[in-house]
Amino acid sequence: MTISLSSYELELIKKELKREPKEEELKVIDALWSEHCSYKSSKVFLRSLPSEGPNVVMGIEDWQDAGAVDIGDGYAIVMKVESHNHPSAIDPFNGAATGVGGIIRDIISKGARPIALLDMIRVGSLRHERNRWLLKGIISGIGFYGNSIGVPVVGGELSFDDSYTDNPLVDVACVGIVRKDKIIPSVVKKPGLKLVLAGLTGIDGLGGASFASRKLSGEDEIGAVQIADPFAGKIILDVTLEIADKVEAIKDLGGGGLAVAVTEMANGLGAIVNLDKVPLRVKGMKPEDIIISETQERMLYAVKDENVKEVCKAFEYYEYPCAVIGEIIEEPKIKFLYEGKEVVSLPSSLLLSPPIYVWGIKEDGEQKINEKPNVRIEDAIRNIVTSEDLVNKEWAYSQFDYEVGTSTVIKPGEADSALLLLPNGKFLAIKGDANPDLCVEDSYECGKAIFAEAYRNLATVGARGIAAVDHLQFGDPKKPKVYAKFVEAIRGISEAARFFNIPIVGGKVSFYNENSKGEPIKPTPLIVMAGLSDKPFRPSIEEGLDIVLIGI
Amino acid sequence: MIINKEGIRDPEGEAIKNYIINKVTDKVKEVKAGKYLSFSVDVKEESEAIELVKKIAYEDRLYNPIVHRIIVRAEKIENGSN
Amino acid sequence: MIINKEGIRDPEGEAIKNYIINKVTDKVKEVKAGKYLSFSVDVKEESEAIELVKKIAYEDRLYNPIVHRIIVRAEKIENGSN
Amino acid sequence: MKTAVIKFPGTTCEIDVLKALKEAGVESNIVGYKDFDPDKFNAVVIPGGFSFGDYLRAGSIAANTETMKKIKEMANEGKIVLGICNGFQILVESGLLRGALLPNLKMRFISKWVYVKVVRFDTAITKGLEKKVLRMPIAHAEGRYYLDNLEEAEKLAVFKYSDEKGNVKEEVNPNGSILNIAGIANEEGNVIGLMPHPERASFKLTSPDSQTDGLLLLRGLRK
Ligand SMILES: Nc1ncnc2c1ncn2[C@@H]1O[C@H](COP(=O)(O)OP(=O)(O)O)[C@@H](O)[C@H]1O
Repeated sequence: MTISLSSYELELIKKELKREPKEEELKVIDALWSEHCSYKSSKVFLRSLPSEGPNVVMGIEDWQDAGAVDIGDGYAIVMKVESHNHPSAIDPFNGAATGVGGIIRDIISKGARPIALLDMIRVGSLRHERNRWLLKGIISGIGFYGNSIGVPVVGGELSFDDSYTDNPLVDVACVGIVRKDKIIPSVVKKPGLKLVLAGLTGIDGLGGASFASRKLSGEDEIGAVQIADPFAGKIILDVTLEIADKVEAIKDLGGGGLAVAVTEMANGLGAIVNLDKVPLRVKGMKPEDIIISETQERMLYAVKDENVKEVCKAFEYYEYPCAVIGEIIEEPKIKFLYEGKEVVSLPSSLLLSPPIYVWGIKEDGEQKINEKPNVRIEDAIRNIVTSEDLVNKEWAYSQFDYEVGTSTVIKPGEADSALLLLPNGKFLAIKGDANPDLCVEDSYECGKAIFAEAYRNLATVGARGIAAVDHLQFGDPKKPKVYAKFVEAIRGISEAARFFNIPIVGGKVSFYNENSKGEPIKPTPLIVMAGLSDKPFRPSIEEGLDIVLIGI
Repeated sequence: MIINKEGIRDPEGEAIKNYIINKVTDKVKEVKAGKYLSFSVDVKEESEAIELVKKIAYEDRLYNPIVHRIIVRAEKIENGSN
Repeated sequence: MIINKEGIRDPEGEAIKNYIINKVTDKVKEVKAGKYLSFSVDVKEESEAIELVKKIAYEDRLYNPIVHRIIVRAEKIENGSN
Repeated sequence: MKTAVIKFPGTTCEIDVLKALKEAGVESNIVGYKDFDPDKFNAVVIPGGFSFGDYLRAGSIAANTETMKKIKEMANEGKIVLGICNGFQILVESGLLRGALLPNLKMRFISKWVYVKVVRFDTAITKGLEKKVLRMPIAHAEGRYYLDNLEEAEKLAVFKYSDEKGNVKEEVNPNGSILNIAGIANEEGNVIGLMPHPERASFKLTSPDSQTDGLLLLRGLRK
């Protein structure tokens, strides 16, 4: 496995530590400082997004967790968006499926019950065999996980562009519901809590975080393959919601495995983890592999001593592994022990404060296209109606169980946004939107446009937007033209969010999306917006209705 | 036969072992689940059949070489081999 | 190996044949898809392994006798057989 | 006496079924599969989902549990056993109902609203039913009912995929089941399994045409 730390970063580490880091320690730092986990190339700009508002119950802590918004009557919704682009490029079925698993664990780690999923898929043209293979795998993977775990996939996007040929975009979003006073944090506030880990650790997904933070190399990426096990995911979901009352903090194990989960959960405090206590799937794993393995379907809980038994008992019922692996400590150090020896001992502060980068920016010198293209109207219409983007998407959404939960009022294919009945009797609208073609030309306008589009889509089912999450997907941030698009898109999104007065309660950044020739994908920022309505709405189209067009 | 490579987990095999087999015997050490495809091929030699099936499996992506490995075996039947 | 009995449609095998294989060769006459389960069994003799696996397969309904038939084969490995 | 709604690991529809049973006026409880005491109930519903991940085959691992042995006893005593979707698959895998549920002919998961024609009125949930054609959603990957004896299948059939008017024809068969079968019951009519989800057709707000055909069936469990 390769380490992605730069020589500058290595120097920095030595200076901080005043010693040479051990091999194992380097891997831990590499995971925490990966772009995927640390947002080192994006943080500065992300801070400009408006994330506050009177209805925000839980804002974004370091852009890691799902945000929560008040929806009245004692309830809050929790929402989050994620992508699984690189894993889906090498194994579309498992890549997409584990993406769903990951986003669901983000929601349940807040103690919320997931009630709806969206999937936004972008692949190259279906004229190519390989893209058809990718799309088939992606859709069935999403269905496999979403259906098995019992969360309805209620909407999404499916579109095609050859810039995604080697690097499909697989974005999934999830909304959950929770009693406002029962939201569980991901971080602890005091030492002494026990660290409880559920699930087996294996050698799959070794080095995934750093894999997602660099270009696809095309070589054997076997370590990065993660197999989806929705059955285990369902046990994690059921048990987590059952024991939510008995734990102080919950953290999903995602990119960077235990290294990242433990460090972020300690949040500046320290932790001791005894690697011998970690339940393993395969014998003879090396300690550093246990630390950074990204095996799916694991969860970390911070638990008071007196509740540990009850937490593990709940997992035992399902014959699911659960173990106390360590403890939160006062001393601000993250320590991993193996066979009595300390293999890692690093200051929390070092791990939590990677260098922050602002890369060079170069505006696209090319002329923006302002003149009207000269196309015959007949050709234009033919092109539009035969476009892969606009065909009926039933093939995709009929593979998803969109009815489970018996709350889906407006189903896929019925309107521009899904509508769900909430436990407080209100209705939740949700939709995701992107517009890569516009972003290529003007990513600032695009940022504004996609926000407005999401807002309009909610309006078509009678709902008013209340919160959004964003997902920013670009090529290599060190390329000035790519980075310029990124910065401009954020500016556009920020401005629109302020204009509509809708807080951005979470998000995600995915860089290094390129094809095999090293060309970036079209810039693809994406907005997922949730809205509320007091009344149900059902479109009904009959003969004799007038058509009204608003706008110029 | 298409199965997951060594080291890549196999949740189906694990579940069959844990929830069915372990309840009746402790002699089974591992269960692996995979896909079985049998091809009736109209060729003379077994080796030829194996070559053809391997080629199809690889070129037409009957499996994903990053995740799976395949086992190809041939057997003569009346008018072909599998 | 668990496969459908003769006469019961196997859409997966059919699809693989019609949409994938037939495009590249006409030598493949039939494709059948099924499930492959491999058991590492801790017993001395191959025949014993086969008996055990057959018994498990039948008693614990690893297959449904109404629609499936099974093929069981054994092979010695270092410390067990499959 | 009450109805038990069994939750296996991987079951996903237990809460929906409970909600719908309430709506239908049936007293019921969700019961974890290890905690099930058959003497406390006079009916049991096995809801949909993916019990044990549906590994091996849909319903096959759940069919092997102690819980199913208890349910078999209940069935023998004449108590009502209803399997919905995965529940139907479990009933078939455990031998409580005859036949098999094979992967859909289209080889993929299919989620859509369908019509079914009721063809037997001597079962616990179709007794006295006035409406003959019901609308309910299906959502499954392994729902192709198969039995090697057509005559027997015809006798067991309770629901058949049909069009809106009740015509049973090949074009409306979503999964390739023999005789368009969507659900069957044993001869006595106390063990019933069906692929469509009545609990998802039990609420006005979430049914496409505000019909609640599912409730008509679930009311059969009211005692
Ligand atoms: N990948 C997908 N998964 C689930 N639903 C989808 C997907 N793609 C599209 N849909 C649904 O299909 C319908 C039509 O989609 P689309 O034509 O893309 O509409 P829009 O232009 O409003 O995004 C919508 O209800 C949308 O939610």
